[in-house]
Amino acid sequence: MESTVFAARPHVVGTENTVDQAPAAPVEEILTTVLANDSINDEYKHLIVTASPKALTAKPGQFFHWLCPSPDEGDLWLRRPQSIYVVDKERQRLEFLYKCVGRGTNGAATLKPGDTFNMVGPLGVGFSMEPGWKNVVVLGRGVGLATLAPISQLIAENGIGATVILSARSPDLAMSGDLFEKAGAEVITVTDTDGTSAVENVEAIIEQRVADNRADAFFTCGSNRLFMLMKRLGKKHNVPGQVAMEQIMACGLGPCYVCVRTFEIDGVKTLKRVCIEGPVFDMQEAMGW
Amino acid sequence: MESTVFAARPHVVGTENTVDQAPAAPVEEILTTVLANDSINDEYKHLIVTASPKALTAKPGQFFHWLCPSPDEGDLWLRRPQSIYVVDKERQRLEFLYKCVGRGTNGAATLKPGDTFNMVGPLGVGFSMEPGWKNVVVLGRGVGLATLAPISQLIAENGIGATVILSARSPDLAMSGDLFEKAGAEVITVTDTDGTSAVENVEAIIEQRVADNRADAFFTCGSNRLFMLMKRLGKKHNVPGQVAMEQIMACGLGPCYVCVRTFEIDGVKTLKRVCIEGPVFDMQEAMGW
Amino acid sequence: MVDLSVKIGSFEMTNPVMPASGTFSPEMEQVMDINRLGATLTKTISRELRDGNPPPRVAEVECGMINCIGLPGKGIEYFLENQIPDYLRFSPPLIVSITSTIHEDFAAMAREVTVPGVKALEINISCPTRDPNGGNFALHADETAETVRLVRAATDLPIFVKLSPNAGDIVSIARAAEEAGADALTVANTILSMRIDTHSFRPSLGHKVGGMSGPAVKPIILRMVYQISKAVSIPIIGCGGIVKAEDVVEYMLAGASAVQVGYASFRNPTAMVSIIEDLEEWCDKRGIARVADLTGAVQDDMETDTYIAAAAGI
Amino acid sequence: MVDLSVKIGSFEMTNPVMPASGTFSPEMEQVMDINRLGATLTKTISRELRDGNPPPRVAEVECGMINCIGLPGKGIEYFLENQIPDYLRFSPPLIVSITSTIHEDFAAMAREVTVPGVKALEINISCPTRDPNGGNFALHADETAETVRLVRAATDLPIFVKLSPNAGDIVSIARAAEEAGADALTVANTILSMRIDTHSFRPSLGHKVGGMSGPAVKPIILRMVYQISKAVSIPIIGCGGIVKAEDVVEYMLAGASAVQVGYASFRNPTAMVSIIEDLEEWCDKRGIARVADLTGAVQDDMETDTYIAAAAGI
Ligand SMILES: Cc1cc2nc3c(=O)[nH]c(=O)nc-3n(C[C@H](O)[C@H](O)[C@H](O)COP(=O)(O)OP(=O)(O)OC[C@H]3O[C@@H](n4cnc5c(N)ncnc54)[C@H](O)[C@@H]3O)c2cc1C
Ligand SMILES: Cc1cc2nc3c(=O)[nH]c(=O)nc-3n(C[C@H](O)[C@H](O)[C@H](O)COP(=O)(O)OP(=O)(O)OC[C@H]3O[C@@H](n4cnc5c(N)ncnc54)[C@H](O)[C@@H]3O)c2cc1C
Ligand SMILES: Cc1cc2nc3c(=O)[nH]c(=O)nc-3n(C[C@H](O)[C@H](O)[C@H](O)COP(=O)(O)O)c2cc1C
Ligand SMILES: Cc1cc2nc3c(=O)[nH]c(=O)nc-3n(C[C@H](O)[C@H](O)[C@H](O)COP(=O)(O)O)c2cc1C
Ligand code: FES
Ligand code: FES
Repeated sequence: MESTVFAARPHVVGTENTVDQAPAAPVEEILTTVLANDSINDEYKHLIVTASPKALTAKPGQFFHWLCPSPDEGDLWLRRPQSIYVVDKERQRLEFLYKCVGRGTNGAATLKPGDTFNMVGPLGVGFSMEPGWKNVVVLGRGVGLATLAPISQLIAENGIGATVILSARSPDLAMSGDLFEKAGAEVITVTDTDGTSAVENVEAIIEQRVADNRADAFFTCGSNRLFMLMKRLGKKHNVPGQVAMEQIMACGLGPCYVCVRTFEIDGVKTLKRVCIEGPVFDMQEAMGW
Repeated sequence: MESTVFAARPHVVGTENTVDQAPAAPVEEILTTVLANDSINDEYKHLIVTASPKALTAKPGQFFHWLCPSPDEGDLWLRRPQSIYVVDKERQRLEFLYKCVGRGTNGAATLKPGDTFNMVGPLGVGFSMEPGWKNVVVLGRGVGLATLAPISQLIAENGIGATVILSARSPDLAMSGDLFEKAGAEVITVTDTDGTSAVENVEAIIEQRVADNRADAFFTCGSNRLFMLMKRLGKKHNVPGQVAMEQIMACGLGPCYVCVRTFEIDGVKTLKRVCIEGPVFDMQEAMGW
Repeated sequence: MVDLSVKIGSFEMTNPVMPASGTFSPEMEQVMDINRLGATLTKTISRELRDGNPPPRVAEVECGMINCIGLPGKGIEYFLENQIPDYLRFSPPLIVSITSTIHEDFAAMAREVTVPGVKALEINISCPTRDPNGGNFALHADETAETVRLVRAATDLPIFVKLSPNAGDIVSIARAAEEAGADALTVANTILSMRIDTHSFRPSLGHKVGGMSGPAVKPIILRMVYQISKAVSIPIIGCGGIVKAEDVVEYMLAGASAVQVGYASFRNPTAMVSIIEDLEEWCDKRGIARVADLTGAVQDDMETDTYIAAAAGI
Repeated sequence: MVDLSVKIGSFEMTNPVMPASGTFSPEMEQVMDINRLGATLTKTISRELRDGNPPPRVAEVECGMINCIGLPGKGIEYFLENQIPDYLRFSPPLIVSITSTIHEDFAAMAREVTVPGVKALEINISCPTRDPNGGNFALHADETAETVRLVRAATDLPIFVKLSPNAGDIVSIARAAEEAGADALTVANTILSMRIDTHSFRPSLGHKVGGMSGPAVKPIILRMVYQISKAVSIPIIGCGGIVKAEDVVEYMLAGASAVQVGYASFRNPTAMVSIIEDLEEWCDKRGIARVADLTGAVQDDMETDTYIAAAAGI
């Protein structure tokens, strides 16, 4: 019998007889095993998978490229990027928080414990903390909360204080708070339900932190409106910032130029690739989306 | 979410909310449930599935068109024809005997009890017994033994005697003998191993039946060489005959003209479609393959 | 209540779904209710008895199939006498597909099949599985125009011209057909393709090459429908790779007034009926009262500045 | 021991697998051992800095993808200074892909990129995602010939001409390229295609249309390789939908001397290495000592009589 669709023996780590062909390469295609894939609210699922040593080198803000199973009878051929939520080095696990929006993510939602799940990673440039930063402000909304979550690992490791503003439609969608609280951060949840998520309110909170000298850097993801706010405040107060961006992808590795976003550097517009030059970018250079 | 490949609700009998759109139509697409799918020797598997009332109207020599699962990562889009081996009206089951030769059949081989299996049928023109026939000779080889097997049901129902010659490479490949024996037929197994399958030997057996007036009709399937022999003897002794033929198919229903075979009628060559004008044809008109 | 009816010029259908030529016959009543269809359409008829190409006549490929049937048929006389009455047992309006390798004969055939019960003609000038240069007029604008002009003069029936995706500039062929008097364009026939069996080293088809159909060709044909709908004002019938209701929607958005389904029926013999029902449900959910309103409704006023588009939401 | 080496004219490769232009960069070293490849091939270079088309730049379709990247790049100067050295860190011979909308500039670019380390040029006259009529010379035999003639005069490097599957008669374009001095033909670029989002009613691509690649196009491109190999005597590089070793075999049987892989690397980033290893194993099992022997080895002496073929075994 002839295999009809794929290379019979892709160099996927986790398959039988896999020889790591490029041990020096930082990225690999791995077959993970699903440990859990539970709904945490109406929109999001929490995936936990086993990880290879290379996968465990993933840094906050980096992402993995998922080969999602099909939710219907058709194959999915392109991968879907998902940023890392938790890197659990101790238990050798990766965790993701994802929203079911289309075919890929709805396919991922069908995964059950024990299933194998193919992903490529870790990919991209993640968040970074500069020596000297004592307190940072983290602002996220929606799916951005998943991407920002591993910043909690960064601040814990670096002994940095943080104000974390979680914006959400309703309290049950304000995810990742627990991770930040465990890392010692002050977590403020603002919601549409009680009106606290209004830009003015969020602006006031951030201004207060700047006034209190507790804003050495800004981090944001998930809402263009909030990004614009933080960019403005960062510019106003000269606070450096980082933003994690999204774009539709193909290769995830740099060659294809599918995932470009517009940036403005010294007044000159330029395109950068989210997959390899990001997904985390300088907040003042990013143009929003 | 949008389904990407197939009609979201095909009118497949066995799916939820199925309304039979064409109750008068003799053929339907059904989701069967696999009850068993065991290897009976190195090459053949025996599939037993649940059947709908329409499927149970299948006659000997008719076939079903299987939508095989994929044995590799690629979809199978065309169906594969498989003739009916046993129609078990009492237990409402269909049985098939199939050889694993390519992607479709190797895909079918992956089916496990409890799996659903989509097939269309019953299709085509089967074997028929004419009133007045008292004794017939059945000659088959290889996969043809599966196709000929339900003749055992026909002879039992019609109280007809039969000599059944099963030709095979080795004794373990001589399938269907039990079914014919139960139907009261005389079963003669000839094999390559002991040399009894040689044409001369088979010819002698048939000639003997003709001489004994125990050959009112001939039936064959599965070997061009044996078909040629029977056709010659049929012509010589003026014995009517039926042969079940194969051809690669697409629609299985008549419109596409993929499955044509050559026939000669009164010296004029013509093409006939195996799926709807056969698969069982007049032995003297068929040209072999 | 969704109004599924559509018109291809003066040709009226209760819904936009009809079979593609060569993939349908009254024999489908074995498995389906043919009266559910928007129209019926015959296998392409030639004047003479034709055997077609040597088997194997089909090869499975990723997301589709290649066929090299080669337009077999019993000829026009047999067709008029036996097959037309067979089709007329069903209520949907009947379209007859004809072909020839000679322009004048095309017109003569059109005249001969203009008989009671036949409601439109499909002019197949695009079959890639016939002999090379055997009436594949749709590869050339002038040949296309000539055929259509002569056929136009020979019949009052609506003429649907079936184009070839193998043409380099299908838009110019479409324009030529329109100018010569076509009432609608069927876009399109199959794409010339090949498979080689890596076990036997032989072409998988008896004719070596054949025409590909199925979902694999949909993005190509859809692009052609879109391009052509910008260039002509006659209706378009989309055909290629339709296997579900959303595919019908996609073709209609691109500019098609109706669609043809071939391949899908091989996989699911009642696919056309399912697609019609799903289409109704799709429109219903979307609050679309008339499916005909989908025709050409694509919103294609895209941002053309790359910097602006690359700063926009996904 | 299988000899996997092949030659494209004077261009030697240790195995027949190289990346397709625009789907590969030295950045792939993040995940693979680039030195395993038969050759490296750059993204197509333009003279000027180009932004490319507005996003979204990719749309997933059944068995493939459509892209509308639009040949972005930092221009030839940046390329010569920064990118060539980056490619030359790896051992496989380097092919540089260039494009222009002006024949003379094409030649000038060829001259400029004829620098040490560059072992061959691929002349991209076939990108369907640039501006309309923007250098898509491969749609016309005369434009193809003119480009190749001028480039031929400008460099001594082997010239591989990348053809367009959107041409109506690709064989005549192939002949024109050969006569004008091409050393090999890359068959082929992507097929112009479209997808419309049935939720938003908008084209799925920012450029509305784009080029399809992936397994969906393989049967079409394979047919072109087969046709062209019968018509020209220069080597062919097969490109389109290769995702496994058997696909390489199929292309070589049809007449290709080497192949390019694009899409497969998006799905499995080490696909090319897997394909090379599987190809070796495939040849080994088959007792094929030299993979180069597969080129053109298709057995296509088919029975042409339908009655005889329809009486033959399957
Ligand atoms: C670096 C990066 C990290 C991400 N991390 C997360 C995460 O942690 N959790 C999470 O829920 N989502 C994350 N996303 C978004 C996630 O990739 C998309 O939701 C997913 O690809 C949609 O795939 P789909 O097949 O389900 O949807 P599709 O059916 O393909 O599309 C549904 C919608 O999602 C949009 N979409 C498609 N691809 C992308 C994409 N690559 N990025 C953003 N939107 C897309 C489509 O335009 C459409 O609006 C991330 C995206 C990027 C680029
Ligand atoms: C009416 C009919 C009844 C049949 N009944 C049986 C049966 O009871 N048991 C059984 O084992 N087989 C039967 N066959 C043969 C069976 O259909 C093929 O073995 C099967 O289609 C091969 O599919 P595949 O995908 O496994 O092989 P492929 O990979 O498609 O091909 C493998 C080999 O099988 C041949 N083949 C492909 N399609 C067909 C076909 N439709 N008919 C014959 N050969 C084909 C190919 O040419 C090739 O040589 C029957 C065929 C017909 C036409
Ligand atoms: C088996 C087969 C036979 C065909 N015969 C004809 C034909 O006789 N006349 C014609 O115009 N098109 C013919 N076609 C092309 C179809 O009408 C249609 O254009 C093509 O299959 C694309 O649609 P699909 O992807 O839905 O199958 C045939 C296609 C197939 C698969
Ligand atoms: C994202 C992407 C970018 C491409 N860019 C180029 C390019 O710059 N130059 C070129 O000649 N072809 C380009 N192509 C076409 C490929 O080189 C190749 O011809 C095509 O993808 C078919 O091969 P595949 O099916 O293996 O992907 C591109 C294809 C893709 C998918
Ligand atoms: S996805 Fe290919 S470059 Fe980013
Ligand atoms: S398989 Fe279509 S006519 Fe027989």
